[in-house]
Amino acid sequence: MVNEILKSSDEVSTNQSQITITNLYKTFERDGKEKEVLRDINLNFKKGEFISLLGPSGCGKSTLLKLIGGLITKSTGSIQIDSQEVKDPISKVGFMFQKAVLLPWRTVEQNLILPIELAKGNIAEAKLRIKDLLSLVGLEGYEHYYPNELSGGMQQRISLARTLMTNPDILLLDEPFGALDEFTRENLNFSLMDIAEKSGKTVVLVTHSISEAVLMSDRIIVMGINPGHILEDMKIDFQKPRTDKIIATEKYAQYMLHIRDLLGVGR
Amino acid sequence: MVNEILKSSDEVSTNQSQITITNLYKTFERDGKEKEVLRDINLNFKKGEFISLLGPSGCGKSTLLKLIGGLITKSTGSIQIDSQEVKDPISKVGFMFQKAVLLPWRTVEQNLILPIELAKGNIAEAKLRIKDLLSLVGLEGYEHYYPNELSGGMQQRISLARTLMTNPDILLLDEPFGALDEFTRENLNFSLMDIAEKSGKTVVLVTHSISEAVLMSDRIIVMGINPGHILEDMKIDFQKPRTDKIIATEKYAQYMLHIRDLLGVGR
Amino acid sequence: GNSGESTGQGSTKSGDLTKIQVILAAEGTPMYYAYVAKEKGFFEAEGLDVELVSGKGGSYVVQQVGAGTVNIGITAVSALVTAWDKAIDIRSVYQINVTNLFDLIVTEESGIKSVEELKGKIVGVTDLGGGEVPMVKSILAHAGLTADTDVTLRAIGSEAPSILAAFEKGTIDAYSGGAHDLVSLYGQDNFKSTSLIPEEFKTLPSTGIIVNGKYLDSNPEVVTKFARAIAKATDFSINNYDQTFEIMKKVFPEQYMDEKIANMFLTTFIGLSTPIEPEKGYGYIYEDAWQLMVDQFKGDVISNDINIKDYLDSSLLQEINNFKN
Amino acid sequence: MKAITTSEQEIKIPKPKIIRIEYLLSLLLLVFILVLWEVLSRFKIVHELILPGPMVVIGSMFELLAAPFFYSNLGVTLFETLAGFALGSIFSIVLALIVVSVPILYKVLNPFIIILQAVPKVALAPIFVTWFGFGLTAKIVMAIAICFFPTFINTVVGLKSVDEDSKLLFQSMVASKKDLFLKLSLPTALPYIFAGLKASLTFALIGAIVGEFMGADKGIGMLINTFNFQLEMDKVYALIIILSIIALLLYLFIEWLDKKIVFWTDNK
Amino acid sequence: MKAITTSEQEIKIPKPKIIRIEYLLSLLLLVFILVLWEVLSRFKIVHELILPGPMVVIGSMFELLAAPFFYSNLGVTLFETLAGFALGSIFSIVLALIVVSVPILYKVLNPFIIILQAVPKVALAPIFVTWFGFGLTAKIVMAIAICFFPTFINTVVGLKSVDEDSKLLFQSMVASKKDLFLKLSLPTALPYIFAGLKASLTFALIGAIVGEFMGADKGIGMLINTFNFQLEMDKVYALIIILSIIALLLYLFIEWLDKKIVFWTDNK
Ligand SMILES: Nc1ncnc2c1ncn2[C@@H]1O[C@H](COP(=O)(O)OP(=O)(O)OP(=O)(O)O)[C@@H](O)[C@H]1O
Ligand SMILES: Nc1ncnc2c1ncn2[C@@H]1O[C@H](COP(=O)(O)OP(=O)(O)OP(=O)(O)O)[C@@H](O)[C@H]1O
Ligand SMILES: [Mg+2]
Ligand SMILES: [Mg+2]
Repeated sequence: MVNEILKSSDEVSTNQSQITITNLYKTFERDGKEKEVLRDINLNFKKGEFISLLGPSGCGKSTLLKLIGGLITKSTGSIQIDSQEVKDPISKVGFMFQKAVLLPWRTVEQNLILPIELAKGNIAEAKLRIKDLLSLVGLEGYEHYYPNELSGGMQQRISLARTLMTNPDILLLDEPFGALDEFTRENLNFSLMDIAEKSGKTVVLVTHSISEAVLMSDRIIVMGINPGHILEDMKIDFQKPRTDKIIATEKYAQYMLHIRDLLGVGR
Repeated sequence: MVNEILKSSDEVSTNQSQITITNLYKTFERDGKEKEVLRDINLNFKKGEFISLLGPSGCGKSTLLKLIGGLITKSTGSIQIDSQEVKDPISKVGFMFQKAVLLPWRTVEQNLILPIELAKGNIAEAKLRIKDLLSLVGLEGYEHYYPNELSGGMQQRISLARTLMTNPDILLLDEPFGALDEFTRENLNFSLMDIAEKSGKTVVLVTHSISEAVLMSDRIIVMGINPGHILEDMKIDFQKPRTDKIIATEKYAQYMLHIRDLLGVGR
Repeated sequence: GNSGESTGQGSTKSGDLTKIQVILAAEGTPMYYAYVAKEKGFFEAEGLDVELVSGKGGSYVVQQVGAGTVNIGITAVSALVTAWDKAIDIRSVYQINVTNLFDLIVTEESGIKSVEELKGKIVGVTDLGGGEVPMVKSILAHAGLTADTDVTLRAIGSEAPSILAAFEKGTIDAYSGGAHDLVSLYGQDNFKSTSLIPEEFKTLPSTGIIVNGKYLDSNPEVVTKFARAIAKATDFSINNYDQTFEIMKKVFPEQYMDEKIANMFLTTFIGLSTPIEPEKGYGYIYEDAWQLMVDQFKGDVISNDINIKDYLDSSLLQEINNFKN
Repeated sequence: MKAITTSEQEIKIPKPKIIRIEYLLSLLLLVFILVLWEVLSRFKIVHELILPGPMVVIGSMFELLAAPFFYSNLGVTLFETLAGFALGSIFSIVLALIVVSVPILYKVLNPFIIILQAVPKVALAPIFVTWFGFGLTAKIVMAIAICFFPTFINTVVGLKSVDEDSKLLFQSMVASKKDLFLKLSLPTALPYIFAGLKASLTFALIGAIVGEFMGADKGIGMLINTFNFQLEMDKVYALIIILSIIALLLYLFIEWLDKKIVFWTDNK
Repeated sequence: MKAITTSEQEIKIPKPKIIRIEYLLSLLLLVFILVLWEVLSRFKIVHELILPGPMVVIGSMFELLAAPFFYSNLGVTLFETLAGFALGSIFSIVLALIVVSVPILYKVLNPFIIILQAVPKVALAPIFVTWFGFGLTAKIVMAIAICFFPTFINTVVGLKSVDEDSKLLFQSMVASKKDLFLKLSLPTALPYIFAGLKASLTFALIGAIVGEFMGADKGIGMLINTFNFQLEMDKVYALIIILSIIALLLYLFIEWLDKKIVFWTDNK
């Protein structure tokens, strides 16, 4: 069913680079002082890849994601999506934030329609897809609820569904389930993995959780702080579809300990 | 140093039961309807044990903790601490919440003094211990800061130090670091483990994180919902002091998968 | 009250009527003649469509007429003196009340019979900046007393309950204010007062029709017509009390809810506007009394020399009184 | 519509304790006050000119309510209040919109706003009467002046309180400036605007009354003045009670409207 | 003390752009308004009895500021305002404390509070003058009446806004009722109380002025009335400007006090 709603624009996921970041620097000005937040970032994300950005608070993960999404402007360097330099937000990129930010005065349905309205798209046609999207995130029948009638986890599911409404090729997710408790979060993570895998979307996920990153990603970009830079670009090599059985593997433990070591967690 | 500040009241941690819960039931009334929240809880916690309560949201973990702390009254059954039935909060129990709840109009020092003030204790003497407690939680020199000048993690450390001010035998911790990011949380967890181990305090910790519970606890009480009940009382058998090297062990993976299975997490 | 819209009959032929706005210092009974003139159609008969607007106090009327936003007003004339002092060209063409609108009273039980006896006493006034203060000072001076040293002036407002309360509490021994304010006191069964005002102060001008100077020079006939209607209405009311009562009751139901009080008010104000010397006609301007008033204000409120001849205009009076036949 | 019905249902189920004891006690207190008041006045402990008894006042209230002139005067006061409120609210909201969307304007006007806000508006009553005469205009202007700022300030704050995340979301969905305003900023500001309107409406009534005190041909304020002047204190008290009831009704009305329109803040 | 110095330092470092363009534009606008006003009055487009020119008004302002009688009147108005404010604030805070700590009292009084709050206090001015006479008392009572509710309501809300977690914490630390109140509820309510006081102070000034309008032998309101009567409009305008400056100063003072006392809400 996923494949019907979220058709991949290319038939096969090719191996070429979809997001290319070269010599990227980002500096913020505050109180007249310059602060370097990202230094010399070089990355290539392939179509269909599931990438996690992992690093301590303040290392610039959100900043990097916003740069890729065209929400803020870079200082120097280049960011290209499908060989086009990113200047402004583009519609083939979908963004999702830590908070669900649903509009409280709109029903679930009206919230889902919002991106179509803003893009002056075909609303009637979009409405037809709502039912399928809601069942995809496990909330069929909630069309006419208001956000404050839903739990935090349900709100995040709606937020995910809204991101999928425009069927973007690339999903940029900034700690999308960070505000939820661990059990709810893991369930949503598995839904997300399903959707990404089956529709062949490229996913860049910012997370604080090492186990989450290892469980879900094809690649993990481990970042350091002051200024934000890349510590290691790790390939996570498990077969798909993933199950939590990999927790019991030697490889999993090695990945975990290696990243903990890189980030200086535990003892 | 820990031993000097937080002297254990008994010299050796005995093996007898310190907290005894028998046939405990708890019902809340709301809108005229009775709602059973805890059903037939039976538990024995030994002095010096580190226990985690793990379970889905709403299963009554906080309710159970508040019952033990004497903050709310039970419906039927018995809760005894050191063979005394619990009726009101007692001073040998220290409580710590998810939020730091520091008083914003008091400096760190004044916040730490608060429990002594409220208990009409010797303030001058208490002040002498502040420096050591602050260095125990890694915040020496912050006596005269106000809470809003500290980060969330630092505030939680102060909250922990405050709980330790009265040197309670029993620590009841309700998701004490739940609001923090994972890296900060793990570091605080290790500090907490240190303190608990070295001072021989009994710790009851409510948490949502399976890995955290396995890493830290001597025992995990896995709870189910509707109404809250005990699914399993697990002994976690690693040597102390713990390090994160246990992540790489077969036993760790088995514990993880077993609890995930019990709670129905993942797939 | 219903000042503006109560005359339905005027609207049909308002095309040939001259529209004017007239501002009144008080509303209802104290200026009954204006409403009677309107209700009886006297304005219309003169070819005027008059809109009556009313406000609280003479200074607003003087202000508006002086500034030329409204050209004709009816007001207590004491407020005029300050305008004349500033050489603002407002002229008085018709003196309505010929007896003094101010009074100085004590309670009957106080036993005080003359102004001289007020030495060491407290006299209440509406407010210290008010128009009656120079009058009171002048009356006191006439009796050889000096305000502030021999007699204390205390502001207590013009509201009858406050005046009554002040007398009861002994806050004041005497009160000086507009007859307008005092009427409701007279109506109190358990309040008997004595007036101390000397004879020579009784002809002081109180209320008049005032006109913006420029307007008067260019539209004397409109002013004449208006004043004639007022004179006619005053005459009508003096002779037809019951009809006047009914007219006023229709226009100001709220002031006529209690008919006893209303009767007392209407009688008082009709009395106050009845000429002392009917042979001189309506609106007769007693220049000597005006001069006396200006002299009283001298030094206290006014600083410049005022030639009252510049501001008093009796030339229209003959035409104004030309309505009986 | 769901949210509203849910919350309405919640309101419809009060605790079924037949009649609540507090209400009984409140009623008792009311009765006690009335009796004390009646005794004070009946035994002339307080002069009837200072405080007429409650029976007399209630009698006058019905007498007034039966008189046709009362309604024409009430109409005038309500008209002044509502016209002042409507104009003041429209001005303030429109000006706030302009000022927020042109940042430089906001910065330039800000000192003036701070100063004008501090002006005690009632002190302007004499000036307004001078400028606008004794008709309705002066009272409406007074009402506008007195109720302009609460709504203006609240609208500005509301429009500026749109959170960064929502703005980023709209930006990421390539929203036009117009959509950002209509679909995000304005609805976000609505609860603030309503809070301002709530304060304004009562202020507008006060403005109209103060204006009428300064002199008027019609209106409840004029009636209070007239009856005070005629020493009919019972009617003065009756009018003040009626005025308070009107103020209460206006407030309840706008609160009801608030709940209906800004329904999503119900459950907060 | 640390928090205060930090935030003060932050305030002390404005952007070093020599003089900011907005201020210049604000000044320009002010000059433009003054020139327009002067032209309107100089060329008699508006009569000086309605609106005297700014030069004349500023002249009168200094004339007033040089006159000793001005200060005695200013003193009276300030005394009425501050006495009314102080008494009203003390009453309202004490009553709020009592009402919150005796829940049944709160429930019984609540209907009365809602109704009394709706009463347009300025309509009471004539009654207060009757009750309390023409002296200071009536104005102080007026100020009390008008500034009672903002502080009362805010104190109640503030005392009730103590969060459940903090209460649990105090409970778990075996706190006495007195400590719970003094060390938790009261400080938690302080920011709310101050917000109420801020609104009150301006209201108290309005109450005093309205009271003086109804008649007074001293005070700025009386001066306005007197000069208005004497057709000295320049002085009326000058007084209103002075009054506005006083209102602004009072507001800034209480805001400063707020920042000093409730320092911990600074960084919010
Ligand atoms: N608009 C801004 N102006 C100035 N500095 C900024 C701005 N946005 C972010 N920064 C700074 O850039 C750094 C990186 O911020 P960023 O939000 O990207 O971190 P992060 O890795 O997402 O952290 P977290 O895990 O806490 O979300 C921080 O030091 C932050 O203070
Ligand atoms: N004071 C109360 N009145 C009524 N019901 C309550 C009350 N406190 C808790 N409950 C109910 O009791 C149940 C258990 O609540 P509790 O807070 O103990 O759960 P929890 O396991 O701590 O959940 P979480 O992980 O979300 O903190 C919930 O259904 C809750 O709604
Ligand atoms: Mg971030
Ligand atoms: Mg809980």
